Amino acid sequence: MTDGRPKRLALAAPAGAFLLIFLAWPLAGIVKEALADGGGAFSRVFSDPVFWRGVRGSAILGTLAPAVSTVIGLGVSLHLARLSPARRATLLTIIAVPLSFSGLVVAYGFILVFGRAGFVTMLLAEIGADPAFVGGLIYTPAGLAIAYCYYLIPRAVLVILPVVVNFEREQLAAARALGASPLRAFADIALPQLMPACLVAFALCAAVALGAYGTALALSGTQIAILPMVLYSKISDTGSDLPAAAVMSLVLIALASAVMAMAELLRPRLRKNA
Amino acid sequence: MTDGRPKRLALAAPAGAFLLIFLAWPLAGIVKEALADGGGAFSRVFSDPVFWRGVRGSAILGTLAPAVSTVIGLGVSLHLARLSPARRATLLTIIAVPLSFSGLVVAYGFILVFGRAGFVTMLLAEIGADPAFVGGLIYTPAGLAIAYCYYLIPRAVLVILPVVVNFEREQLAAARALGASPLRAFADIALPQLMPACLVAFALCAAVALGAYGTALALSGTQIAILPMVLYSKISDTGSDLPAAAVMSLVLIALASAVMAMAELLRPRLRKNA
Amino acid sequence: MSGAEIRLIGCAKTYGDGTKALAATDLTVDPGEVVVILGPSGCGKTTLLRLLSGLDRPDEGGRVLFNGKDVTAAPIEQRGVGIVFQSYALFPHMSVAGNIGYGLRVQRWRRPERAARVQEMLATAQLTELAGRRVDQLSGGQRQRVALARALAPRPSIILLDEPLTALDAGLREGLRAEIAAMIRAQGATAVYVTHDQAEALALGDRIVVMQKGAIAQAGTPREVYFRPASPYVAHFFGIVNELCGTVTEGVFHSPAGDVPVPASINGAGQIAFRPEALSPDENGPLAFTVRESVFEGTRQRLSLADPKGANLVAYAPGSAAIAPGESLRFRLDTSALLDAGKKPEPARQG
Amino acid sequence: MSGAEIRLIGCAKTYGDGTKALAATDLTVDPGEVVVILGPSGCGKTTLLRLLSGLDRPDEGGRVLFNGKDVTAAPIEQRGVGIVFQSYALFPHMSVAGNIGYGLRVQRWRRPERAARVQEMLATAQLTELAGRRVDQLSGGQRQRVALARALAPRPSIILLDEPLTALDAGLREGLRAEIAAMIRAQGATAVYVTHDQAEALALGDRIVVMQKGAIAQAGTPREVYFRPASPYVAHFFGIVNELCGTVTEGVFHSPAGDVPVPASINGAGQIAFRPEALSPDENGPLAFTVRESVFEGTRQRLSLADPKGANLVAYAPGSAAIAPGESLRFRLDTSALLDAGKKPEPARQG
Repeated sequence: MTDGRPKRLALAAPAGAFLLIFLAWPLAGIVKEALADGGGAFSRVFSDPVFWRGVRGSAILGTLAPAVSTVIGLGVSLHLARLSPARRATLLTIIAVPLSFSGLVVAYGFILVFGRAGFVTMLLAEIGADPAFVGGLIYTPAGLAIAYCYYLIPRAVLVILPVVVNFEREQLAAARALGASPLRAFADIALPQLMPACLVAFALCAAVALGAYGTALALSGTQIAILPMVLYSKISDTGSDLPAAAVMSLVLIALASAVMAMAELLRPRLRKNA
Repeated sequence: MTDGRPKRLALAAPAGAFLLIFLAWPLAGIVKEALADGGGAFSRVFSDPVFWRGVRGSAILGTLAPAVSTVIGLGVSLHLARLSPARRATLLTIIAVPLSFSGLVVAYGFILVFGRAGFVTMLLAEIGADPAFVGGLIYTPAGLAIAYCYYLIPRAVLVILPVVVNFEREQLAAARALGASPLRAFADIALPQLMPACLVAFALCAAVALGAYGTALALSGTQIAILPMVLYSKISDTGSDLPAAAVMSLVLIALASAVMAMAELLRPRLRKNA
Repeated sequence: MSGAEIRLIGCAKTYGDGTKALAATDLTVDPGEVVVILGPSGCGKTTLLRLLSGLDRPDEGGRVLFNGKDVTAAPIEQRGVGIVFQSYALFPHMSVAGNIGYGLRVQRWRRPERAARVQEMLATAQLTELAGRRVDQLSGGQRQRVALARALAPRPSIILLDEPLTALDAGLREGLRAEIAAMIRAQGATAVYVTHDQAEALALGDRIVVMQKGAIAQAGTPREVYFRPASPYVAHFFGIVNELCGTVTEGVFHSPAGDVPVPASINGAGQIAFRPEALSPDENGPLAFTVRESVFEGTRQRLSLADPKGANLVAYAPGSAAIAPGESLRFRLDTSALLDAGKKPEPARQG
Repeated sequence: MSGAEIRLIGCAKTYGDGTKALAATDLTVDPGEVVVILGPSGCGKTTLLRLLSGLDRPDEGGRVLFNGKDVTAAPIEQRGVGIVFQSYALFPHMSVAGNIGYGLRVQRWRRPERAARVQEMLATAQLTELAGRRVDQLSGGQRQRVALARALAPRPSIILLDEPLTALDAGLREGLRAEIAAMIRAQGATAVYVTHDQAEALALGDRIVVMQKGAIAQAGTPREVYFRPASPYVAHFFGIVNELCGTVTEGVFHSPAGDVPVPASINGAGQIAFRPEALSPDENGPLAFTVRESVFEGTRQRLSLADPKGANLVAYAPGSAAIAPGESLRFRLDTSALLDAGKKPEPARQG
């Protein structure tokens, strides 16, 4: 159709304004604040042992949570792909439900079930597990990682499932006709084609796990040593070190951008193989 | 392929365990807690004016934020759909970036730019706007709604764009050949087919807006009157009323489930028309 | 309403990226005529249709006239043309009747006339029983009938069809082709029908416009373009062309396969060209070829032949008796059906 | 390796939801034979192929034998069959050569033999220059050649082809069909080729097995099933059938269109059936029909005819001279080509 340039610009304008107001300005604000005292904030942050404890906690969280979520997400996707489209849609809906609940409600539910006085903790205590240890698990980065799976597994499934569904199952039959066992056919033929989707899912989950703080905050206040918590205490403390907070914000942005860049680099391969 | 039942179950098991551990148990824990004092918690919550202020704030937030996000998301999608697939992918990536940043960083950036001493606030002050009023905006439910658009517009675009891209543009040419003006063709032919996607986007954004609390918390502590904040103060206060918190959790779950149910009811029509 | 005359005068089209899709083209379509624009993809046939419909504008200097009226600058909704797309382009949120009636509603027909016309079109397109159906419940053939009924409902004087059968199964195409032709002719509209399928063009067109690389290669009746192609390109487009090298002296063509008397008109030619059906097996025929392969097609068998010099030809024989590869067979040649495409192409007849 | 004999004995297939896809079926395919399984979708032809490949198991009691060895319970990877799918099923993360060599790698061929065999298959399939390409850079025809080369590389004694040409453009199919046939026959493998396209079946098969609703309707050579169909179903499947009502007395068929002498074998019949090509225009022919429509097809024109009682027939005439609707034409009938499908169906010849 013959479309005027004005019409195109009218549609592009909101996108541009959106990018400016919501992305460029706040980012610029953070960068300005981080440099406010001439770079001194950087050395303060990088010499702060609390910061490095946060980095360590975030590294555990940002590796363990996406790894577990991606592996379970792949298994769930392989299962869903075998079902009829109608049953698959139903199960997908059920899996998507967790995403719609407030993180606060979820954290609260977790405390009630897995916390120090939680139902599961008491149950395990009866078979000899120390409730102080079990109940304390959800307040460690590793325990938090498991809690995060609540949100991350559905995300992983949403990324991996379309690729599994579009995978041409006849390729497995073709490989077997050529003499490959079912396992070998899966390893030689299916896995290499599903790998990019799994890596994208891992990166997306890692970005979410690195940035999320609501659930952690609700579970443990600011006790838990992960980067967003360190940042939160920097912002919310009275008389806080705002340039240092800005520096930590930049570190978090850099981490998220790095894993997202990895995901975006892999996406084209994902599309090609899907 | 001839697949054994054991293999199917092996794949289904993680999904079942996942649903049980992460969804059923915490939910059951919340329900049990809400009913712990024989229903008294319900009457306490429903007669609490703080609760109703939270409901009012959440209603504003949960309507305004998804409405703005859906309208802008539709405009952005219409624009993106006209571009070549390569340029569309690039712009989509840029739009998806906000989703990967920690909400805490974003909130911090917003405070730096739109807060009481923010860059934009100062800018507007020079042309006569009261900085106390402008800077206070992001601490009201309506102001918070705009801040939420940061996360919600990309989500709306991700839902609406595929439908716009798949919309058969020749239908517009066909309508015009039959005598319809470009505007009439859009209103008669395109809009009814894009509507289900817009409603799904609205519902998804509403569910997120109702449940989100991290950004609100970082922006304003617990001052802002929305339901998750009321719940948060109930949980984090010492000597808090845990059954009342459980009741509020149930209210939040019910709200999120209601809008998600709406979205799921519309999804089949979305698929059909896509 | 009867058909309008269409004239394209000096219409060229260069796209924004510099692609020259259509060279300056003149074309006249008489009122009520069914003209088929035929060519491979990228030949400019769809561009030509888009210029007629108003979906595209010609480069400066080109003019489009409907019944003498200049519509070059008129937007599509003011041209009063019916358009049928390869993809159907039906409105999925409307019923079959809703689709057919949409144009009438837009053009503000009054309710009783509208209802009557919709009923009439439903009947013509044999869709009466499907009137209330959603269009996604229809088969491909039914969808295209709805699209045609929708385009014809407001009685346009011109109807443009862009490969309407290409998306359909081969088995369906033939029947629907006949139906489309009948509906268009009953309506009396001038029709421009774009396709890449020469069988469709031969069966359907009053006139065929063969296009090649953005220009008209030949325009003529189906029998003209088939039996008197203006160029080898046109000849090959409509089917297999056999070429036999030799010399013509005194009305006789001498070749390694044998000698054949030919019309004096082709005296001096170094080769003759003809279609497979000009060659028929005949024990006493003057030409002898070796069978390289025979493919049983049911109604006939297709023979791949070689002359003593190894040139390849194709001929058909009745299917009943199998002819084995390696056999030597004699043929007679219908010299009245010689193509003279190879040697002296007529200038392309445009308009 | 030369071809293996295939025997299916009492193989039925009922799917989990109770669908009876195949009735108990016996079929023998000789070593090196190319058998085409032909039928519309849902006739059980794909089920039959899946039983052969091991993708499905027959219901209890059915047996599948390869060279006399019972493979009913053997999984697909132990049957040593090559399979070619309609969707190609190429491995997109491997090159052309990688695809072709995969089976050899799995079957632990040594590196030098493997490389030599891959080169040989690349040459046979005319893919040598594309050896390093990714398969998504290939055209449909090239992809199917890769799939065939991949299936044939490990020298299977049986090759199964499931509608290998259906996903391709009509123009490509004919050439590729000939190539596939040549490669299979060069290999000497026993081939079972499933298709719904009767032209493919007629051109390709040593024998054609026509299926109908989960059972074999007829098995025979292409000419047997075409000229001596065992049932009206088979007759109609291979093309148009003209039916003319009348009475046969003393070797003459009397009909409203005229009287024709017929073989004594059909004495007493109430109608005769024949294919369009049995009827040819002839001024002195005994049968007269009115032309209802003529469609110019280039090589010929297709006539829709009506006899005085209004029955519809189809015949072909040369394309050169246009025959107008409404004309009355006389025809002669080749009575040696009468079909006797309508009256006394032979029992389906199975195996």
